[in-house]
Amino acid sequence: MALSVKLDAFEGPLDLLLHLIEKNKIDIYDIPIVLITEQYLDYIKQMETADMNVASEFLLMAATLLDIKCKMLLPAEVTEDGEEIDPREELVEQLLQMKMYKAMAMELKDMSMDAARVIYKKPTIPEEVAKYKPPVDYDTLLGDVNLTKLNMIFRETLKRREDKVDPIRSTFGNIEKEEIDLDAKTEYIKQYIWREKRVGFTELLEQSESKMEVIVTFLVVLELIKIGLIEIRQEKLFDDILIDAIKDVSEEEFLGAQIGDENEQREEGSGN
Amino acid sequence: MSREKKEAVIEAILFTMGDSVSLDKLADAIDESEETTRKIIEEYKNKLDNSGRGITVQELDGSFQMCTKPDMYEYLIELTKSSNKVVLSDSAMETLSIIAYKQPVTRLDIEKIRGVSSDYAVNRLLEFDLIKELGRLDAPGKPILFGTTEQFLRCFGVGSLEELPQFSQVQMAEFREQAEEEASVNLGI
Amino acid sequence: MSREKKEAVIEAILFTMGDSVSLDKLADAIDESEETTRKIIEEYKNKLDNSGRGITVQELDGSFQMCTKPDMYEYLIELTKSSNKVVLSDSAMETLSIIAYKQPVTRLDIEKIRGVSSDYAVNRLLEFDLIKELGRLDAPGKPILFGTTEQFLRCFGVGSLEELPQFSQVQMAEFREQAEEEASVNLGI
Repeated sequence: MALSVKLDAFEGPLDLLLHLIEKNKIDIYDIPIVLITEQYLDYIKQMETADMNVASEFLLMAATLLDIKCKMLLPAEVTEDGEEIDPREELVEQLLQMKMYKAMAMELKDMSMDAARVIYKKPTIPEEVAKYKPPVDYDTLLGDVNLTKLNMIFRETLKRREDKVDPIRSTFGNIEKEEIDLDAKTEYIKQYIWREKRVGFTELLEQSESKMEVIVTFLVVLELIKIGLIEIRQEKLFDDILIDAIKDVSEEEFLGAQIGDENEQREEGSGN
Repeated sequence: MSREKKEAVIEAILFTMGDSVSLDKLADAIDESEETTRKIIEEYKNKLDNSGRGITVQELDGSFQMCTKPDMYEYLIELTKSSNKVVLSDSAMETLSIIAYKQPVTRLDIEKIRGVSSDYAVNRLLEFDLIKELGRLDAPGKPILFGTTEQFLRCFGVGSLEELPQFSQVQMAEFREQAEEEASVNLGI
Repeated sequence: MSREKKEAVIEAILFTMGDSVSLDKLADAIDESEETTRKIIEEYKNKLDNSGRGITVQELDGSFQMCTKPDMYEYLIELTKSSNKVVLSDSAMETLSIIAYKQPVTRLDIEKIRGVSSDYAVNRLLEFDLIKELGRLDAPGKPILFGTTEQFLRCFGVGSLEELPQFSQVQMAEFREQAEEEASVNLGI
């Protein structure tokens, strides 16, 4: 069966599966697993993607389908209550959920179109009001803290500091922690890859002087894949992994990109 | 303060602030209980809605915000050029609907349903202030829990999450029926 | 468009813009002559003025702007007040206790005791006039020295700093012992 739709059109393996089911006009509850598996595998064969992340997701689904296919050939498993277990059950549940949220997404989209017809206004607070600073209400400000309590707070604060001084370990000599600056390392690796365009992973690792540095290098490479600056390939098993800078990323974007932004934001959010 | 004056104060505050104002603040301003304040607001909103006015009041999760009526849109759009239209990709919209209906959810929950990594969509939604972090789940890795924001309610024109269309068992059954009817080709397996 | 609708459109426009809108723009929007538009606006303004509403329309040199009525001022202020009902955070309170007992102190002194940066807390305390700058320490960087204010004494009902409850060397020694015991238990020694 020829399938001409491009893979890019699919968000992921479930999406593709739903498409096949809808295309064949099949009841989700009664998926002809053999046919669908064949079509699905056909699809994957056409995949011309070098992106291992994407490919692995589709392959995992293929494996699931084949697993179900096998189970259906064997005598049905039975639950404690003696009911037959349909091996498709879990997949059906997942597909239904996906279908349901797709439907909800359409509904939300409609709603957002209607809601966009309502217009709000920016605050127009009169200057006198905006500038007005009410007198501080010290009763509320200090709550129930009185002198005795203030003294207690002070003592507790001091005690906490004492607690932090570990009487045993504080007598040890200093142990220097090896510091590897993640940002500096990222900067270096980015520059290096940009300059060389293609770099072998081993080549990158050879520049590391400690185990920690190897780990950091590895993490940086993972992050760069995640934010879409590089892609990796391996010709065959045990070959060196080749790192390529993604072609359509500009120099500015490439060198300016930050990794780990998300984490920083999170930290800022939780501080006061 | 007369009842009329109270209504006037609420009107003035909602107009000035532009943004949503919580019920308790409004109640404080007119020195009334939240219950009475809510009644006054509802009455005021009714008046606006039933008398051919151009503005109305929208409830957003216990807060209130003044806005134009939807049928004013065509007259306004040219003048204001302001639009709160959300243009989201299908995958972001799917992710949003999962978060809206299943909140609080983790990234993993979303991924399990969609079958693909949804980091990009989640980040976009955070950027648009449609979702926010609600805290962390008490599980290994302490994953972040996400939920929808007030901006979400505004963008979809609902006053609270309860007003979202519900996905009923009936609908699920309909889905099934439809699918069965559609199954015109017997694939014989 | 009905007369009522025209008024509604003008209301919606003035509301959305917040700023002043020129007569010709308003006339354009409702597709009327400037003369008629002015009449509609005046009628609308009369309605607002004579019915105990919180907002009105003001003419500004041939433009019109929606605004709150002057007698709403005090209630708007009230709203800013209610948003200022703040309580000092625990960390600000800790910082205050350190400053009270160890003054004059620098930011660095406070940080050393608390083990965390205390800039935010210090700034809050300054803002509330509970602490003040006493001068600068004669040390590299000339760090500012902080101490408590008269307002601080007023708040805690004492006439001078000598009246603050003191604690003895004995107590300090006890703390140290406790800490040592706890630490050795933790290490299993």
